[in-house]
Amino acid sequence: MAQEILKSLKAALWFMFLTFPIMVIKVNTVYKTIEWRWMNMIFIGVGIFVGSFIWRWLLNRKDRPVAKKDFVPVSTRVQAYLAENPMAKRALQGVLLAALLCFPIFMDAYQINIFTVALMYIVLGLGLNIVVGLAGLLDLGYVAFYAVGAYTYALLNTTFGLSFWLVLPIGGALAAIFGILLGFPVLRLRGDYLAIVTLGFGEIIRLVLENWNDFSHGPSGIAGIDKPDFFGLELNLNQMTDAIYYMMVAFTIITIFFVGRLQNSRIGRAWLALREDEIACQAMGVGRTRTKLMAFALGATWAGLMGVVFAAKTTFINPASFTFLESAIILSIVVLGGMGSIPGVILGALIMILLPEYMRSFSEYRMIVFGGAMVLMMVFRPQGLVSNFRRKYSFHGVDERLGG
Amino acid sequence: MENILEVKGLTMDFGGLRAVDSVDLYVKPKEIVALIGPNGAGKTTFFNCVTGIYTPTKGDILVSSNNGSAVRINGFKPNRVTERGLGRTFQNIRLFPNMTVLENVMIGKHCRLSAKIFGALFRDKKTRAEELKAAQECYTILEKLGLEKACDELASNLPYGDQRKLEIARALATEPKMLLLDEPAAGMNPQETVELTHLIRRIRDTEQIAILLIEHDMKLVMNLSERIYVMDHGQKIADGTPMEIRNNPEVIKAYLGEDIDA
Amino acid sequence: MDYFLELFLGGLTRGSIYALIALGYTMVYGIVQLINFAHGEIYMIGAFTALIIASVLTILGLNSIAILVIATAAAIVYSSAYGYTVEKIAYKPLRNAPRLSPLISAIGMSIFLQNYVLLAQTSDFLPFPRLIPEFAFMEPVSHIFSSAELVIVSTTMIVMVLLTLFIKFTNIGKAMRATAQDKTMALLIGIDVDRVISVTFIIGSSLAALGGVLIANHIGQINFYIGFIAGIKAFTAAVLGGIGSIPGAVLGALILGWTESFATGYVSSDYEDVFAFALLVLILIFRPAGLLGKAETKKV
Amino acid sequence: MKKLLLFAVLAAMFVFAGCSQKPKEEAKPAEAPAAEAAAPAATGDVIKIGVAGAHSGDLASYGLPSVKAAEFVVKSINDKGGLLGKKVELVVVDDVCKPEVAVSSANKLVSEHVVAVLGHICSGATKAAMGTYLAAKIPVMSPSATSPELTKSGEYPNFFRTIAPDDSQARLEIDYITNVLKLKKIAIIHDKGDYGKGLAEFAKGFAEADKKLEIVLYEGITPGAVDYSAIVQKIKQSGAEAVLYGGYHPEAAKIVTLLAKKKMNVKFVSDDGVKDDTFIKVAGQYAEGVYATGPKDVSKNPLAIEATKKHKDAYGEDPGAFYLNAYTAMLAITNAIEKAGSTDYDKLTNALRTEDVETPIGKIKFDEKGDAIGAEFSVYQVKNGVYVEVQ
Repeated sequence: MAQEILKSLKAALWFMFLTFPIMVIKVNTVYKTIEWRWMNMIFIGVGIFVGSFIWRWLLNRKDRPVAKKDFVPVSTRVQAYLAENPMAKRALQGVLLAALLCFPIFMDAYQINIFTVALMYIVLGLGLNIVVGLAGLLDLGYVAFYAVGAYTYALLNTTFGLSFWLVLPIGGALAAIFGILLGFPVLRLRGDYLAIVTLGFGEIIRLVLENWNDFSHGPSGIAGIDKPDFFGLELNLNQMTDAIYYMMVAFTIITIFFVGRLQNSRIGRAWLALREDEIACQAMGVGRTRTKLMAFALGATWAGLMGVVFAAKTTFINPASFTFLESAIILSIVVLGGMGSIPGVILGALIMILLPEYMRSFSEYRMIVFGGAMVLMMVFRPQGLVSNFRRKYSFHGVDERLGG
Repeated sequence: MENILEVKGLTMDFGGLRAVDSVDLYVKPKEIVALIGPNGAGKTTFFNCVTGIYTPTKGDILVSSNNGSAVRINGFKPNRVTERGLGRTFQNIRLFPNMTVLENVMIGKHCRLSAKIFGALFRDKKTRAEELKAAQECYTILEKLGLEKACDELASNLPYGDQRKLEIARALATEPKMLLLDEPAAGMNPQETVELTHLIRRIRDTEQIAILLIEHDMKLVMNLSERIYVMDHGQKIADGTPMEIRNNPEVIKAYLGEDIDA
Repeated sequence: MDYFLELFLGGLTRGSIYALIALGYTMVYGIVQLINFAHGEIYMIGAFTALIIASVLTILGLNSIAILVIATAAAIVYSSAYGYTVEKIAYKPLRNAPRLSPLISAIGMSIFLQNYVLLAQTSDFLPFPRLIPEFAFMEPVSHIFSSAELVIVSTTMIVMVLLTLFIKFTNIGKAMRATAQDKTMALLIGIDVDRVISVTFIIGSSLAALGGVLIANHIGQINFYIGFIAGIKAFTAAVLGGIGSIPGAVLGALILGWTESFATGYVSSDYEDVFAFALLVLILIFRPAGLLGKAETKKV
Repeated sequence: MKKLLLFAVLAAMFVFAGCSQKPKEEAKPAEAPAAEAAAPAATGDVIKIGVAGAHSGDLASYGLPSVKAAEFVVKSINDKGGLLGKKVELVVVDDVCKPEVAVSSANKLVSEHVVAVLGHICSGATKAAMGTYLAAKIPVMSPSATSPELTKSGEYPNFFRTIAPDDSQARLEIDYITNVLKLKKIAIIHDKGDYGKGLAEFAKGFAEADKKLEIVLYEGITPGAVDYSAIVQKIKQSGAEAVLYGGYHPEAAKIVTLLAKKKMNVKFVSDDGVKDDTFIKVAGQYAEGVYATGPKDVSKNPLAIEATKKHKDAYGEDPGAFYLNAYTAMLAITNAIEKAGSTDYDKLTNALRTEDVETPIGKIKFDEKGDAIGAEFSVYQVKNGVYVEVQ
């Protein structure tokens, strides 16, 4: 115990030293005055002293070798249970769906809007999950495809007056084409090189949008984009918010459905295998280029579709919405939730989007908490919240399962 | 072409180093052929050239196609080589550890299936039938190798010997005309090695395919193979029946210090 | 010709600053295969520490050479301490985690540190005192190449040489190379891998701090956000040169600096960054390991 | 699974149909906006005013001062017993200057039943959020969104601002260079941002229309880059007699410093983003002689002195960007509520357009489009380390 206290004491002292210039001294270079904020140092000292106990306790808990083999994470157990009990699964799906559908009845426009955004990020996360989680290609420029979709709708709508539903597939297709264009040159690169090239690609797209005024209206963006049209109905703002929400619910369900199917298809297996061992995968007859391009194109498609929705929802877009931070947030959703796991990505998106949103009351402390939480999450649960759960085949009932 | 695989003057250079030096080799249908030699002789490099992981510097690799004509596969990507009917395993096991055993085998089936994205998304009748057939065929392969009980396990949870077997199962799923096994018995105990010998022979008999294997376990090699090639320092130094190889002075010299009768 | 020369020297200065930051990236990557996204923030913290210490000392009335030395030393000490602590908190517990986890942790750390400085200090740009004196002998050419620029370029070159020697000849340098090649093997032959990694972070952070002080002095102002762009550019430079290679990082940084400078001078600064990234993409396509990186032989 | 999908779609349709009934019932009060927007606030004990802008991230320094300004104004009002007999309460939301976040923020403010909004800070975010406010009949007053479209397009009838739009600034700059400085060749440089590039585009348009100035260089620079020597060389090469810079002070300070170090004799004319004391502190001696346009001099306005003093007393430093504009906006809003005697949208906007109010930037009211009458620009020059009004 004494040793523990000593450790914490050391940590506290170290951090008091570390934060000294930045936390304690505040210089006003204009009036040449120095403000000494010694209270901050005391807060840091006490905070770290207490915090380091918790830190070590959590680390120990994580590393404890308690029969690691037999230990099945809760998330896996839940998933296994649901896989074995289709009735329970249906029931859960039904409850969730009912909750989603009834949500707007009890909530105000603000809540609905936040939830719509969260749903959009779920779809974006699932799209990126194809690229990163399934195919194992680290893409740091995913937001570029989102931008492609958004600008496709914004430009086609404001110049040619094309409707949302018409542009939706165009946006998706165009993003897919961009995905392939990016994919071709970078496929030979391995992990981290791919990451930096995709990051560069994302930045290039944003810079072009910023600089090419004649095409994209530059940094001042495009205003007055039409909201989506629903069967020609005249909707007021509240109704429109609800309508977009329901559209996103449908979108999300369709995406979950499709991604789930992709994951357990011939192509999905090939992606997983490619992620696990590229050479062995090729030697087993899986075409690397084709498979990777397919992942890029499909991932991009979802980003493109969401881009169109985004432009229609906000009615105004500018390049500021498509920065690297955005890519980083979507990537965090995938990693935080658990790579390759659909429930994981959903959970990740809800946490990453709703938490900062409801932390608005912290206002300026929002981002620091966000950054810190990302670090802590990774330290204590690096594999993400939900572990990937592989589908099982049972050979007496194989027909029913595969057909389902 | 009468032979299933014919390699002529295969040479592979890495920078200034010549790892394989004009090696000739052929394999006839349904034949079990071994490729032996001391460590660093260039055996695995030879395998990698044949299976498309490296593009050889010189020489020809010919594979007989379905209509009997020879196809030169130099510089083909590994997956194209596999499509041509050469399935392989790896010296250091390269399974897909986080996929189930069955899924591992189904990857082998990949190039024999045709489902596309739309098939995957909408899962039409054809796709479903194809998936079902593939799953069942893979299950059958697992049964043949005695791995069917583990079919839902993650590959990484299998014991070592079973992982080796799984690699063979996966290669079989590619529906090969010839199987290339890179040290299949490495790390196995004598009992397992004996089982493996039977297994390989059984595969040849039931599947009617040729087998080319690299192995250090001389007992297995001598028991199993019909012909043997010996490599040293990148060159082929001998070939012939097990009996001929056993008595070849060059081979004995190359293996000096190693007990080839073990 | 003058125009060309001026652009060349401008690119050289810019490249030298990228190089100081890129060295940290490349060393860390070489040893733990991690894109340390928080490295740009370490550089920013170095600049901030120097600014704070320098301002305090100015108010206390020390002479400018003493201030320069003390502020730089403080920046190096504190940046190293931050680098060391960041590694211990955000990366060390993740050493055996899936490959992407440390990356996310790094991005989180980067956001955290930015906002930490924003909250503890200010969001405004702060004027950075001019600490590097104008040398008399530079006067005739100062309109194309200033004293500060000379200091930046020569510091980078000296640092590169020293670092190369350090890694080649000292024991810890050798241990670093061994760890970079094979961590498990290094551990088996008795190298304290944790210590090697710590030292790598400390050295990388000190270089970033040096870069922070020099650049802050050159451009005269800093805020909490300067680390982000500099960090991305430096990382691009490191990849360009072949990540893991020290001369590669410097070469990549210089090429990046020149590309940007000449692109601005002869084409348009509108697309300066586009040129930089396009260059990166092209080089990686034709030389996937970067300019001086060793091509990986696939082991099968 | 197929059944599930079908069920989902059907259920969505059904509930959607059901829900579209719900807002229809609400549509009645929506037609009578007073009842919907103002009723909850009017019946409560407080009047809520929203403050929206970037309060974190790289643009926080432009948003945070407006929060402080709003707090000071509200404090003094509440100390005097409040507005219409009620306490005033602020609802502060952070939009990080991103359009999509601005929409969420706007929704948040609407759901909190604010009667007016001070914000947003960036033009882009403002444009994105305006639709939501318009539907809820909430007047919005920005201290800093200068995009001319916001007022001139007529699409945002509920928008007001206490800062002059970009085009008037650009006009002034071009006129000054042509008529007062009497120069012929200019280089227009901008920071690729919404504000800087917008301004540069206007300046370019005016110069081309006037045909009196030759634009020898028109380029954007990257904010935050470590070095600008290449662009400075290019300015030198172009033979420009003056640089017209659209953007903010950090980059301007770097460029001015480099221009001086390269011993180049060109005039530097810039905008309100540069007319900031930090610019002079950062650029030091090199700032001498720089021209910048900015709101007309208010340093002798007693309200401005009072507002600045409050900030210095509370925070020990000078207020940041757009502080006085935000202070002005807050006074204008509260004054209009007072004069209108209600928080009703029509009465409020009417009061804003008709009632003069004394503010730190002078006596103002708003024109039909929402621009402040009385908020005009002048040209300043740095002399002996301070901005002095010239002209």
